[in-house]
Amino acid sequence: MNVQGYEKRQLLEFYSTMYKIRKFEEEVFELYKQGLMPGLAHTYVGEEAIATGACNAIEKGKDYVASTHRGHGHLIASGADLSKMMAEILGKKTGYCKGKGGSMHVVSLENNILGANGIVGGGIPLATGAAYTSKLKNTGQVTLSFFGDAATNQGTFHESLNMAAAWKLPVVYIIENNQFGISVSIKRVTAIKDLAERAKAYGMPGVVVDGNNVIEVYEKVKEAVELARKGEGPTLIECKTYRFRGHHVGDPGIEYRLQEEIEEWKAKCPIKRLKEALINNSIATEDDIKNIERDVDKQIEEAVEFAKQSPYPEPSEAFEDLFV
Amino acid sequence: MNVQGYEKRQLLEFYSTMYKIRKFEEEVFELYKQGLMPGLAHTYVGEEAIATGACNAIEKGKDYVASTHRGHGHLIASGADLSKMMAEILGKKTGYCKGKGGSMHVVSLENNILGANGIVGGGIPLATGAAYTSKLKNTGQVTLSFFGDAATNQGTFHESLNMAAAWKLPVVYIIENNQFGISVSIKRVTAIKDLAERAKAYGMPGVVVDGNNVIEVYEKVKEAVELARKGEGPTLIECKTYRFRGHHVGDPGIEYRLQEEIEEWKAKCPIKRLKEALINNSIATEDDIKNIERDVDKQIEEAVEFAKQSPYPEPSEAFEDLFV
Amino acid sequence: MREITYAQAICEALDEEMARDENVILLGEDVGIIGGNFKTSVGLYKKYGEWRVKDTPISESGFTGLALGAAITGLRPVVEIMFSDFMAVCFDQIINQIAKIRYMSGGQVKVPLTIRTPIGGGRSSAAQHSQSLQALVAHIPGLKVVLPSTAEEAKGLLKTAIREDNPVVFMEHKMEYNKKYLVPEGEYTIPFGKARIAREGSDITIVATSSMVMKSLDAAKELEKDGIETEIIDIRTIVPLDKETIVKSVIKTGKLLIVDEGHIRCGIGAEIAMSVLDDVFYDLDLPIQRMGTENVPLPFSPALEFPLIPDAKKIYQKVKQMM
Amino acid sequence: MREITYAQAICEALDEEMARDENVILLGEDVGIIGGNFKTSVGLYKKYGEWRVKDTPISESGFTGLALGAAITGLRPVVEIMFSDFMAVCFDQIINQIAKIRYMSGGQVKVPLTIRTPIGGGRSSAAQHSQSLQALVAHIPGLKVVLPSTAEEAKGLLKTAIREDNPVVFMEHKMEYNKKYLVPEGEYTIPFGKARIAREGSDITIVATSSMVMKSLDAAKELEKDGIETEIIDIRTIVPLDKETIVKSVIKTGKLLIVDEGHIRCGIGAEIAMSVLDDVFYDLDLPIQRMGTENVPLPFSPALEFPLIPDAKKIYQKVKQMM
Ligand SMILES: Cc1ncc(C[n+]2csc(CCOP(=O)(O)OP(=O)(O)O)c2C)c(N)n1
Ligand SMILES: Cc1ncc(C[n+]2csc(CCOP(=O)(O)OP(=O)(O)O)c2C)c(N)n1
Ligand SMILES: [Mg+2]
Ligand SMILES: [Mg+2]
Repeated sequence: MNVQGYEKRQLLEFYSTMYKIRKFEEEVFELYKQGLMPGLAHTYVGEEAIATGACNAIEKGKDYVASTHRGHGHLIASGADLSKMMAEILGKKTGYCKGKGGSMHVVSLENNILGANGIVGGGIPLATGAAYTSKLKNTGQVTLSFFGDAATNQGTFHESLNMAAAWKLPVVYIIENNQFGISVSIKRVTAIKDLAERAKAYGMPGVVVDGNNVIEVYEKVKEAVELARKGEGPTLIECKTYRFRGHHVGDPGIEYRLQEEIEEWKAKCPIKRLKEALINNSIATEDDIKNIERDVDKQIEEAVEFAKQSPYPEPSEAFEDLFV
Repeated sequence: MNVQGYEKRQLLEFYSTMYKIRKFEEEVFELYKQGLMPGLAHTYVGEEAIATGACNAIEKGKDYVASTHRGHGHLIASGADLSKMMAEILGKKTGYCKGKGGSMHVVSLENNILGANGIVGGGIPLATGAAYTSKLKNTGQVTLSFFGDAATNQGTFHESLNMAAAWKLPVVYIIENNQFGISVSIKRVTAIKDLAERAKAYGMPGVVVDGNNVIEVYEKVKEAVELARKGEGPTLIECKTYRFRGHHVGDPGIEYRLQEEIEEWKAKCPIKRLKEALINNSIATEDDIKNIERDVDKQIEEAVEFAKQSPYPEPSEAFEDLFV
Repeated sequence: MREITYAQAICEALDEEMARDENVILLGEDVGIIGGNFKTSVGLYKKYGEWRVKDTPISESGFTGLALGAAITGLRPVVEIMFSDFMAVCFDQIINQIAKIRYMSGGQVKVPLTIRTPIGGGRSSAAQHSQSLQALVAHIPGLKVVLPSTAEEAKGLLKTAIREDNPVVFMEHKMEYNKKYLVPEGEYTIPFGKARIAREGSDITIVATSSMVMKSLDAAKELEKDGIETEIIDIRTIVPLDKETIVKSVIKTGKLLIVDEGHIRCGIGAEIAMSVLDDVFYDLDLPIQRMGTENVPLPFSPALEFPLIPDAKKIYQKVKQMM
Repeated sequence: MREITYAQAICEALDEEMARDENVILLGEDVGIIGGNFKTSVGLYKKYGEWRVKDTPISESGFTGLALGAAITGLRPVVEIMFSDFMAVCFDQIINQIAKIRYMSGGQVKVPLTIRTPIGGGRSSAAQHSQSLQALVAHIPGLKVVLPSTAEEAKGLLKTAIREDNPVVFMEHKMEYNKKYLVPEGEYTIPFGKARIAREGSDITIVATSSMVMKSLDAAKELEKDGIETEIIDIRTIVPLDKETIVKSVIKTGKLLIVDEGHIRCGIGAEIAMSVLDDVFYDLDLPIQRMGTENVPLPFSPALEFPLIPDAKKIYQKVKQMM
C-alpha cells in the first residue's frame, strides 16, 4: 500500500474510521447475540476500506451519499452520529429515524446521507436523482451511490447508469463487489469477470479497484468525483472485496463459501494492511494506533450505552411521520 | 447488397416476405384511416428486412419468436396466417386471439410465436424463458427475441441478457434500432453510439448490422442461431434501421424528425434495395417481381376481406379464456 | 370561464406551477419535444428548457426513482407515467420507496412528488393500456390518490398536488383528454379530502370517481325523467377520503351506490362502502352496491370491451334496480 | 400425522411435485445451494440439480418473466420471491404479463406458474420486508391467490397450486415457517375455492386468512371462557372465493368479522365484506367489521410494529365489542 504523499493526519483519520466501522459492527453482532437487537443487520466487516476511502473523497455534508442494506459503514464514514445510529438499530426513539427505520433504513439528512435501502438496487435511481438536482441547480455537489455486486443485476442499475451517462450527471457509482449476493456467487449468475466493464454499456469510465486498499479507493473515487464536479459525468468504480462474516448477523456465512477463501481474504484485511503500512513507513507507532483504538472504543461504548438507555417509542408514534 | 451464393428461390422468398409485410402494413393504415380498425397499430414500414432476414434464419414452427408492439412483421415473416392476423387487428372473433388481443398482443402458438407485447421490454424475459425450457429439455430449439432501441433502456433487457449469458441460453436478441422511442431520439437518452456494445456487459458477442439489408441480417442472425444451437449461448444483434412512418398509425412522425432524414432512409428502403440487387444481378426480371407482388396483393386482399366479413365476438365471450 | 379541453387544463396547471416555482420539473417519456403522448405538456419544453421538462428513456423505475431523489434534495418533480398500467413497471419505486421513505426516515425527508398517469378503458387499447389501477396505490399507506372528474377539477386538484409536500398519485382519465369543459380563468386550487356534490338529490347517493362522475350525471338525467332524484358525490380524492360528505348524504337518501372504473374485486367500491358502513348501516334501505369493471382483463375488441365497463346506461339500470 | 414445521411442509410439497413431474422447476434467489432464505427448499438442489432448482441473480423482473416464458413452453415453474414486498420489483411481469397473457392470446397459451412469496410482519424487518400484499394481486384478474394457514394447509394447497394450469400467487406467512404442526403422512391436495371451518360456533363468524386463522383460534379460546362461541372460517383462497361457506355461517351467527394482515384500506376485508353483503344484509345484527394492519408502513421497532398488526388480544376485544 502506497502511503507516500499523504499527511499523517489523514492516514490516521482513515485508520480511525475503518477501525470505528469494524468496532461498531462487532458491537452490532454482540447486541444481536444478546437478543438486544430487533430484526437483523448486515455488517460491513472486511469492507471498511471502501466506505472510508470513498466518503473521504467527497465534501462531507455538502455532497450526497446513498447507501444500501449494508449501510453502517457509509454512515460512519460520512460522519453520522454513532449514538443515533446505534439507537436506531435497537429500535429506540432517539435513533435517527425514531425507531421507524432500523438498520436497513437509516437516513441522516443532516449529513446528506439519503438513506440505506432494503431493496437491492432500490437506491441507485434515488442517488441519480440527487445528482439531477445538483446538475439542474448547478450546486457543484456530487453524489456517491453505493451498491453490491448483486445489485448490478437489477434493472435499476442499468436504467440509472444509462440516464446519468446520457445527461452527464454528477454521480459516482461504487460497486462493493464482495462476490456474493447472500449465498450466490456472482460467478454463477454473471458471465463477466469485472463488473466495471459494464460502464462501457453506458459510455462512462469504468475502474477496477482493490477494495481492501483504502488509499487506492480514495484516489480513484477522488478522480471520479473531480470529473463529476467538472461536469464530465459519472464513473463506475468496482471495488473488489469480501465480507468476513455471513450475509447478516444471523448467517454464519460458511455454507456457500470455502473456509480457505475466507481465510485468504482475512489475510487481506484492509485495517491490518493500513496499520502495517503506517508502521512500516514509520508514519505511526503501535502506540499511536492503540491511542486511536482506545478513543474509538470509548465512542462506541458510549453509543451502545446511549442506545441501551434510550426509551422505545410510544405506540402512538407509529401514526406520525407518514405525511407532512 | 451481396446476393452471391443464394438460390433464386430463397431470394424471391425474401422479397415476397418483405413486400407482404409492407403491403399488410399499408392496408392496416388504410383500415385505420377508414375508421375500421379499433385502437391503434404500430407499423413496420421500412424495417421489413429485419424480421424477414431473422425469421428465415431459424426453423419456422420449431424455434420460438418473441415480438413487440411493432409485431406484424415478425408474425408475417414467421409464417402466421394473414387472415387471422388481420381479423385480430380488426377485433374480430376469427382473429388469432378471438379479438381479445388486437395488434399489440397477437400470439400464434401454432407458429411458436409467443406474442407481441404492449409493455416495452416486457417480452425479453419471456423470450429468455422459452430458451430456458429448450436448454433444460435439450430440444435444440432457439428463440429470437425482438425489441426496439428504446427497450434496451428497460431493466428487463439488462436482467434477461445477463441471465442468458451466464447460463448460455439458446436465444438471439435482436435490437431493431430505428433510432427513436416514439418521439425521443436514442441519442438524447443514451450516450453510446452502438447499442450492440452492451453485449460486453454480459459477456456475449455483439454485432452491428445494416438492418435495411436483408442478406446481412439473415447471415448474422444465422451465425448467432448456430452458436446458440451449439450450446454456446446468446448473441446481441443490433440492426440499424428507421421507420418510414410515425410511431403508430395516428402519428404523422414528422414533429420530431427532420424531413431530410426521413428521405435519406427512404432511399435506403430495404425492399427497393433487394429488388435492385435481384435485377442488377439478373436473378429476377421486373416481371418476376410483378408476379410476386400480384400474388401477395391478392393474399392481403383476401385477408382484409376475411377480416372485414368476420363477425365480432359476443359480449359473453369476454368472460372466457381467463383461466383454463 | 372559457371552454378548454381536459388536456389543456392539465397543461395550464403544469405551466402555472412551473412559472410559480422554479423547483417544479416535469419528467417522463415524450413529455418534452412533442408535449406528451396525450398533449398535456404542449409548449412547456420550449418555455422551461430541457432540464425542467425532461424527455426520459423508457426506464420507468429509473426515472421515477430519479424523481424521488430529486424530490428529497429540493426539487418538486412531476412524473408522467404514460399509462397507469406502466406503474407496474416501477411499482417498487412507487410503493416501497416513494410511499415509505418519509416514514422510514422518521420524518427527516419530505417527498413533494406528483405522479401523473392516465387510467381508463374505451379506446381498444387492450389489457396492458386500459387499466384503472387506483385501488393498488390506495392500498399502500403513504400515497395520496387523486381522481379528478372534469377539466376544472383536474386543473385545481393538480395544482394542489404539485404544492403538496407529500407524494401524490394523480390519475387522469384518458377518455377525457380531448373533451371540452368550462374552466375558470385565473388561478385556483381545490383542496384534497373534500368531496364535491356534483348533483343534489334525495332518493339515492352515488359516489363516483373520475369520468364515472360524468357518466353518473348522464344517468341522473334519465333517472330524473323517471322521477328519481340522484345525489352524486364527486369524491375527488380516495386518500384522503371525505367520509363525512358521503355519510351525510346516505343518511338523507338511504341508498348508496359506488361507481369506479377499476376492477371490482378489492376495488375502490368495496373500500368506500366499508369506510362508511358503520355510520350508515341503520339508515340503509338496502345493501350498499358497487359498480366497476368486471374481473377480467380488458379485451381489445370494442365488442367485448364496452360491455365490461360501467356507463350511463348501466348506472341507470342499477339505480332502477335499487329503487 | 407427524409434527414438522411449516417450512418443511412446503419443502415436502415441492419435493413431491418435482419427483412426480419433471417439468416442475424452482427458481429464485438463494433457493439452491442454501435451500432458500426461509429453508423451504432444503435438499432440492442436490436432488434435482442446478437446472431444476435455479439460484437466480437479483433480477426479479428478469427471472419472473423468464418463468413465464418457461411456463408457456412446457415447464411448470415455481418462482420464489424472497419477500412479498419484492413483488413490486417485478409487478409488471406479475400483473401485466403473467396474469394476462392467456386472456390476451384468446386462450392459446396456458400458464402453469406458481409464485411463492412470504408475507407478514412481526420480525422487525421494517417497511420493505413486512408487507402482506395479497390485496394487490387479488385486485388483478387472472391470478389465483392462496393464503394457507397451517403447515397442513400449506402443503396441500401448494401441491394444488403446482398442478394448476393457471398462475397462482401462493403467499406463505413468514412467522409460521419455524412453527411445528401436525401434518398428514403421504400425499394429499386441497382444492381451491373451498373454505375450511376451522372452528364451529354460533355467536359470530370470523373469516380469517393465513396466520390470522391461528390468531383467531387463540382468541376464540378466550372468548369461549366468556361464553362466546366463535365460528372461524379459514378462507384458504381469496381468488376463487368461497362465498357460500361465509354466507351460510353468517346467516347462522348474524355477525361477521374479517381478519387479514394486509393494510385495511382497499384490503381483503372490504372485499370479502362486499362480496357477501347482498346475501347476508338482512341477517346481520350489526355492520360487518374488518381488521387488518393499520394504514401506515410497518415500522422497525417492535414497540411500534406489534400494536399495528391484529393479534389474538385485539381480535378478542373486537369480538367483545361486537357482542
Ligand atoms: C429486490 C430485492 N431482492 C432481494 C432482496 C434480498 N436481499 C437482501 S441483500 C441481498 C443480496 C445483495 O447482494 P449485494 O448487492 O452483492 O450486496 P451485499 O449484501 O453483498 O453487500 C438480497 C438478495 C432484497 N432486499 N431486495
Ligand atoms: C413500459 C412501457 N413504457 C412505455 C410504453 C409506451 N411506448 C410504446 S412503444 C414506445 C417506444 C418504444 O420504442 P422502441 O423500443 O425503440 O421500439 P419502436 O417503437 O421504435 O419500434 C413507448 C415508449 C410502453 N408501451 N411500455
Ligand atoms: Mg455482494
Ligand atoms: Mg425504436
